[in-house]
Amino acid sequence: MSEQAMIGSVLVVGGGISGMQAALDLADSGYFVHLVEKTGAIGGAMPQYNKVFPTNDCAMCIISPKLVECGRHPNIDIMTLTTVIDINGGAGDFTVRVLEHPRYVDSAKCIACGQCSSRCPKSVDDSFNIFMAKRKAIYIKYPQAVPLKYQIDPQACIRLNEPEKCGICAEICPPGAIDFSDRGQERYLRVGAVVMALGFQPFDPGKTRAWGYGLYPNVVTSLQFERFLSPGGPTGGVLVRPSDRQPVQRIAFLQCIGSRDKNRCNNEYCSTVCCMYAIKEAMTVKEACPEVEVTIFYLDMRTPGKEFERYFEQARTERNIRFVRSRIHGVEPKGQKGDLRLHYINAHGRQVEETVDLVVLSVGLETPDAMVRLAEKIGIHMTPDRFASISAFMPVHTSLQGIFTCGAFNGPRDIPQSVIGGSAAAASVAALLNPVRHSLTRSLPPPPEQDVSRQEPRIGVFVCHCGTNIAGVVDVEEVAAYAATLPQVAHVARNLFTCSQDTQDLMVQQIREKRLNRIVVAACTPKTHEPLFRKTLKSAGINEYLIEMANIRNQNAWVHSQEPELATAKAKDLVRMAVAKVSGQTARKPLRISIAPSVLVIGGGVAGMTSALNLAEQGYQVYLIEKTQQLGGNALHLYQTWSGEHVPRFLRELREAVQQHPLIEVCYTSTIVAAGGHVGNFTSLIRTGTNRKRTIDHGAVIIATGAKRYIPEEFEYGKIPKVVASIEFDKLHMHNETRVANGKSFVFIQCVGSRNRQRPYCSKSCCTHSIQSAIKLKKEAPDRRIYILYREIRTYGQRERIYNQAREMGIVFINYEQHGPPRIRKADNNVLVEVWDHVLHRPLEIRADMVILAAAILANPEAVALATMFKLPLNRDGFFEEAHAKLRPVEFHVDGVFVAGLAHYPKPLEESISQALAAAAKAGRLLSRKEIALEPNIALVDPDRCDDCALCLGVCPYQAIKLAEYRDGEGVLRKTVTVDRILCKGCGICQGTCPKRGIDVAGFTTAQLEAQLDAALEAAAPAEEGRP
Amino acid sequence: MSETRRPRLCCHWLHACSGCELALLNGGDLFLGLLQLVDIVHFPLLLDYKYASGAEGKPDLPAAEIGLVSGGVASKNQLEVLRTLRGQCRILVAFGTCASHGGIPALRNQWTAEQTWNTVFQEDERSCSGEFEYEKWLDRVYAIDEQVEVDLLLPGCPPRPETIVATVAALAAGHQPQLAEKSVCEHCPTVRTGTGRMSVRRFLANADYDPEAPVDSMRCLLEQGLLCMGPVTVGGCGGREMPLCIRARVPCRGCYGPVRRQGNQLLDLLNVLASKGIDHRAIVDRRSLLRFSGAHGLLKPNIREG
Amino acid sequence: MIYEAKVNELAEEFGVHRNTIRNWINSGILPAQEGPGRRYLIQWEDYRRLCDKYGRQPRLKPDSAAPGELPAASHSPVVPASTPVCLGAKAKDLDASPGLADICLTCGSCAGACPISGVDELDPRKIVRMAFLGLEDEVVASSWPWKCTLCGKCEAVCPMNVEIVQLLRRIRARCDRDKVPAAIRKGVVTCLERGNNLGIPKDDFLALAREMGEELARISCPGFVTPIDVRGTRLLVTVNSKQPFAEPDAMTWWWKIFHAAGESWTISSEYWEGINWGLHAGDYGAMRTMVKRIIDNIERLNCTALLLPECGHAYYATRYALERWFPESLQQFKIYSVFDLLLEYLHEGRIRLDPAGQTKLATFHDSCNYGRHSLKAFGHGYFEEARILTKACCKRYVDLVPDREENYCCGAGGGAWADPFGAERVFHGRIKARQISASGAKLVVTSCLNCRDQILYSLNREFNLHVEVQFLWELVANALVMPPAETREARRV
Amino acid sequence: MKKEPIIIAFCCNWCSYAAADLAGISRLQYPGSIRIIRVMCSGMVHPDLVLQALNKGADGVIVVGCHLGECHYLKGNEMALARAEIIADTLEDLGIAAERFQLVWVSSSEPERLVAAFRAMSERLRAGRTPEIEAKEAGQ
Repeated sequence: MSEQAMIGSVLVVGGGISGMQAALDLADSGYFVHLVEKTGAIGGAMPQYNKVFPTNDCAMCIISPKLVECGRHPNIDIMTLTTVIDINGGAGDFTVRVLEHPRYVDSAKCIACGQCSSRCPKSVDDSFNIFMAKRKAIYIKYPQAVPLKYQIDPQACIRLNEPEKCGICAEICPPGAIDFSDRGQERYLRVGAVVMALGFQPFDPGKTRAWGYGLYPNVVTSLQFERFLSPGGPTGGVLVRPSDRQPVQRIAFLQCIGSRDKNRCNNEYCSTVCCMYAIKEAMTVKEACPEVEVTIFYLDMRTPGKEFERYFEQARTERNIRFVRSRIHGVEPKGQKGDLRLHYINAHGRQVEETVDLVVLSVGLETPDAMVRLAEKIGIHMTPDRFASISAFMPVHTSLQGIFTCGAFNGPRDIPQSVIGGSAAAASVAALLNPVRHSLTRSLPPPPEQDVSRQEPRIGVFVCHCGTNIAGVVDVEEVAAYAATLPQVAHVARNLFTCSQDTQDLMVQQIREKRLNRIVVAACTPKTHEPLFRKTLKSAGINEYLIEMANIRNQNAWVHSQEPELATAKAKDLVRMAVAKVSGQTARKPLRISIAPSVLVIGGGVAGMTSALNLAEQGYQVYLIEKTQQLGGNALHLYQTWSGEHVPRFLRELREAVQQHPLIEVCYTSTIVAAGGHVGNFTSLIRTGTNRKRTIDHGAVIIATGAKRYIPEEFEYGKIPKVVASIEFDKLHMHNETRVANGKSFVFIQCVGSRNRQRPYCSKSCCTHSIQSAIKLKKEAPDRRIYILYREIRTYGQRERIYNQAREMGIVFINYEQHGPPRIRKADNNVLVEVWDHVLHRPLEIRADMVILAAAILANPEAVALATMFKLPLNRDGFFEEAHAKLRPVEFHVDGVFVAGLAHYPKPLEESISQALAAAAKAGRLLSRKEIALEPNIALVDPDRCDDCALCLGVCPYQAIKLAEYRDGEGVLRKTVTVDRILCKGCGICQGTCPKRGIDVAGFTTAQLEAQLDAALEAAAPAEEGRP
Repeated sequence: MSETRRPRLCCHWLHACSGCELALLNGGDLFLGLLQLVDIVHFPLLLDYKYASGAEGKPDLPAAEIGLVSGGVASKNQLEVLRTLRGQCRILVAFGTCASHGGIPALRNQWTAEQTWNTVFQEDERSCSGEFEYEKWLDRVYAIDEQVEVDLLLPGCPPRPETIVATVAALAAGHQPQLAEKSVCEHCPTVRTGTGRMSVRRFLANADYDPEAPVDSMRCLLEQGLLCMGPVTVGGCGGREMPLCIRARVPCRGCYGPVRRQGNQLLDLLNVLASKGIDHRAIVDRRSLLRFSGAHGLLKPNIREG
Repeated sequence: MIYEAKVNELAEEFGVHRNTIRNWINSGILPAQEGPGRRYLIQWEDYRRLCDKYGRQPRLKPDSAAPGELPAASHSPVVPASTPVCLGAKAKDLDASPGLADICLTCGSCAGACPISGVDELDPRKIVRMAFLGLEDEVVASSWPWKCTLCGKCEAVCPMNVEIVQLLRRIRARCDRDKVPAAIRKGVVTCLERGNNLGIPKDDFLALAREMGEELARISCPGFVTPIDVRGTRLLVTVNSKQPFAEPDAMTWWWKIFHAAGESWTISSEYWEGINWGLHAGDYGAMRTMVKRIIDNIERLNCTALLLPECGHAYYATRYALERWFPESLQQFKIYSVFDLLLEYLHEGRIRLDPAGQTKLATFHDSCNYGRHSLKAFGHGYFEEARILTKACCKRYVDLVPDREENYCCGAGGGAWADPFGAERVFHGRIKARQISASGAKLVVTSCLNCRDQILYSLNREFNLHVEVQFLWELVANALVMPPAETREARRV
Repeated sequence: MKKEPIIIAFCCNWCSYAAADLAGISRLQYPGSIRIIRVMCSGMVHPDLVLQALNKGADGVIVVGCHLGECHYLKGNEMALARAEIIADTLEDLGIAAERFQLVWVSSSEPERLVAAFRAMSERLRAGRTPEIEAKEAGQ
């Protein structure tokens, strides 16, 4: 296809977190996005969750700003209630036929006042709450939905089923938005590429009676349980038994419901996320009610992700959650009162019968049939597990060129992997459509900002009900009335959900009408929602920084939920403090800086090369820094991916592509010795192999420095030559060395150096790796006896297939968790391995020709130096710590620096490649803008107070403060303290040091903190003296 | 009262050493010039004027437009005089560091009045014996703004003569006096880089400098590790010129009191040291950093020692 | 240490009835002395042995054991634990197909589902594991294959579809014949030698059949004559030798139904036995021979359909053998299950049922062979049919929980009723007994002779159930509305 | 009945402020007289602010930062630690009970730890170890 004919817009199918991420990255990278969502609002499954693991953030809170961002983006066209019928054409120019189903409510007119819903006479089970609560026939999917427009459920609506009847909503709708004649329509979209983020559905355990789902009310799915735990859920977050609303005392989680099962369903794969979400839900319960007994019945706890193992350990040791390794065959009722009986065999082979109040079925993920059909119709290849068939080397490419996939449609995965996938798909699209970047995007200039610096503060206070989250505890009317009495407060309003789209519009209107110039939002936490409100201020034409949030939800209503009077009084205090602070708020201008259109990629492994190649394809200059003499990194030791793809061939092709690309300059035997600058304009000093130094200017950095392998100290490694580490074994195996070639008996030992006290993390890829090696050995000679000694087999996702395959081939798996690690000793010509069997509880003895140790993956020790240079954090295990484990998995708090591959955490090749593409997407998104605006949350010098004593210079961790010389009016040479606006990160250490209040972080000036303090202590009686 | 009448100046001392008054006199010609601008109605150093008790046993002090009060308040009698002065003067100026922040006498706030009494007047062999009528002490030494409302602080130990005269002149003319608001560092010409050695040298240690070279080539004394109080002390000792101690190449002792009126020289300096990673416990007798500003409750008897 | 307990506490602990505990005490399984306050004094060791025997986690521990610490798992019955098992020393051959053991995840679902896992160390997961690790000799030598009732609950819950029942049948087949429980072994031999399991002579049987027919004609079915060796009839019906031997009246329930439905049927004078203990003994040769005899009868008598009433396993074994060894004969005649036939009568209006006479709360117990096994082997389990028929005969009906595929075995399947492991059989049945009591049913209907006998004669007594147990066809026969004679005649033509 | 002690908590934006949010999400409960002032870093808090709070009527002040080595700004919490020492010494000089000030490390994922610190300080202060009592005790 010629470049001229390509279309600069993209279709993203699926409005879940993965699709949203793809849409945002693409829209910010210069492509117009049609975001198609089959339900009435975007968000996917995440809004239904209570919290996310392992950060325990509130799910709604972290996704809400992204929802609004999608909703507001000028280059994202959200099409809800829309399904894709067909896709024709080819990469660069597709024609997509979509069907917009009728909403029966005119989105342009609906003001989401909710009167329709409150008057609608028809109640139906609410699918958002998994049928545990009711909603009306005219409804919004959830209170923070984007777009916040009502929709009519045509199955439930009385009028739509019986013309002449009802129609109340149409009669009372203030803007007359109801349209019963809405027929929906087919539309054709022309796009250059398609991203399929079709998502998943939870497994329906009601398909079999065994678990009692649908039969006994106290058997719920994990998703229902999320709703029970959620403050917005059917019980308002209070945990009670569905049968009798009595408190819950004993809970059992049953794992692998609808996963790893080819009997009761046909889902052989592992759903990847259930172990972690079960732990999360269990911890949530234990946090709220430590006396509740919680047991998780499992087969293998699969917690291979970053910080997951610690989470698991914390659950077990600190939270007293009981983990029982036994899969529960079924649930039976006990008595008439709703109790449930579980019968199982414990680790010792004894029968145990337990009674619990509540059984939570940890249901797996599967692709909805409709999505499978769509994929088939379009011609996308699917795996036997009914997920999109992808290559590990191209983890977001479908079998059709120009059509990409991400999220759980690519196989069961958690939120960060879905977010990474969304970004990775965006990067791949951006590379494809680079010639037509910016051809269809539009930019809407914000309204002109009025100068309020000389105006007296006119403060607007917006008190949020947050549904019942705040209003259920705090008397919001009283708080609002009180706010009106505070000095300088010119306007007070109350809103059901201040963060909803319609309230934002209302705020804009009120700011303009009442000429407000300072805003206080008394709602939730600024950490998640301030950026949202800042945009609102911007659209209202006042400076976005003239806002302060009073955190009356997280830090008030929720922590004093039993003391409404106290909470109301405290809410008033918090509002008073916010008002006091905001009146000292000043307008700030973001700093605009131009961007160097080049990227420094550190590390020439697969992750680094993938990022480099994608960015070069996106048209950016790339400097790829490799410390050795060849590209390839750890992948040089790999033979095949879990799905059997040949790594050396892929590596050779990737290497050639990188070396041949005109925009990539590879610096071999090079290391970074110093780095300076900031987002958009970094300057790094490279030392090359010839010990020459060279300076490179670049706009962004991708860190892909890989990891190291653990050299075992256990299992007689290094003492018995037949005991080797897996990477060594692979080499021997590849060359068919005699020890391997003649070997008849092989023992693999898992978790060598991982998941112990020293390294409490899982190295993630070793189970898969050992099983692959074992299968290969067995295939070569079926009479070989192969044993894998493990603690937990963690073949997550569709990798479970190779675990099943290995067992079918007769490979023996022995769990050594219960009886302790195996003992190794030399015996004649081979190695004697002693281990106890976990089922028979008897000692086993294996004469092995070789023992292969699955050694841990360690953080690269060189990361420390790099972290210091770029001012990046490392986690406790020495891996780079991303900005947010869930939603910002490749970014840092330091702008312009991204991470990918093993430098972030041990992971298999396909995840490294995904992450590398995601990092490239983020870098590309940054560079696609000619200039960027930096947050002006920086220290400012008050010339009236600063006397250039220079005390602040040395304390600044970023060397952002300098003394500049100038001549004063009398020609005397003077010095003055200046702050580099780009280097400064706004920590305020200078502010804490200065004895004269000569330097303050904007938005947190000492005067403002003092004002807050005074407001907080207004009612407190001062000590008997004026000063102590 | 004729319209041409000059504003009256009342100058009184409380718990003071008369250094401030002498500084004014040291102004020489400047002082003489001042006489053209104000009528001095009360000035104990110049005029041996006894203020007898008035009608109701109150001190008999003349009314004035401008009152300069040096010294802090340490006795009941002084307090009574101060209150009278406040009543008689339209503008009351805390004259010198003692009046503004307690000054040297307030060092005794580290002990209770009783402890001081016993130490000085009972235990010390050199103390006078015999029967004397002592003034009745207050519990501690107060800055005058702790007891009455004060319109202006004119700190310094003593204040610079030029500044005193200029201040009175400005007040007499009805202007806002121009006083230093920034710290000693403002006019300190030493070389500062923002970094420095991470230890504290003894206060008496000499600074490193080339005696031949001008001061502006000398390294900042604090950065040299000398406990210079410049950054936490309000400037003015050198006028718009180099601070006096720096001129002598010794560290600032903090005699003008805190740079912010509410500031705490001890806390601020320790904070600076702490921020720079210096162990503040290396300082012997940290409380001596409040040697000029021990009023306002910043120095208190150490109850643990007591 | 002495463990002091009341009978009901022990019953609660072991999930059995007080009677069972008393039986254990009386029989010496649980040595105990009567103590004060109706308590029994039990030596800790005896208590622990009992726990071991029934695979229960001891509720109490001796003071010396640290709290929460589990006592070490007791030893394998065959090889002492200290001797390591040498893996790979001997090639395994029991699990030729991976589906029999290799694909096991060792998840424990099967063991959790098995009502007697842990009893004498029996544990389906362990058996699978031992087969997998090449320890089949130990399994074969153990008593496990005979304590297991082959109920298939384990297999039904296995996420990997490990064919555990098939594996156990193979293990049974492997056993030395002298290890096969005597009753089963003898039954097979007798059947092969003398035509039926109990060796009833032909003349005795024919005379009895005739007599019973005459009596039936007299009481309720005027004109009834027992059809023996009637050629050209539609249906060949087999007989369970236990009935002519022990309760001949029971045969006539079916005869009454046939009479009412106007069925054209016959019994063979030779090889009339329906029981096929070749299945239980793991003796496939015997199983084949017995089925071949039935085929010969059909061919000889020129019938077009076959019914094996009375017992779940007979239908299963015969149909299984037909499909496996004689698929061509299934082209020639149809094999009916009792449900198919009764439902056919009902739907075609050949019989009419009146539930008015049966007012007890009834429930249906699914036999493993008609249920789970048929579902797995033939793709259809007889669940709904049984309920339609039962409800047609009873006014009040309640389901057991769980039932259908998830139903618990009565405890006597797989030949266990005839085996010498009575205590285990009763223990196995404790869950069935609990299910029945929990349902509140007073009438248990079943379609298998074993199930009926176990519930009626064993569980009823052991667990004080006080329930009536009827065969499904007994229930139908009792609810029959007998049509006028001419209707029957008309239909027969 | 004793009044709930008023406590000012200077919470770092990156750790304890987030932990305080999480405490809400987890519905942990703590005394209602604690007032959180959000700062960007514990290193932002000038000791003077702590003293001011105590002077202006707060019964206690708590500064909460990230665990050492986990500072979002590399070393701000080390500053806070150094400052805490001088604050402690100053309180001693002023005869103010040491319990009235505390520096605590809490990560963003440790709401329980934060709440425990809040509760502990509140209980300590409520137990009445006010400076006045302290003075009396010392005097005896």
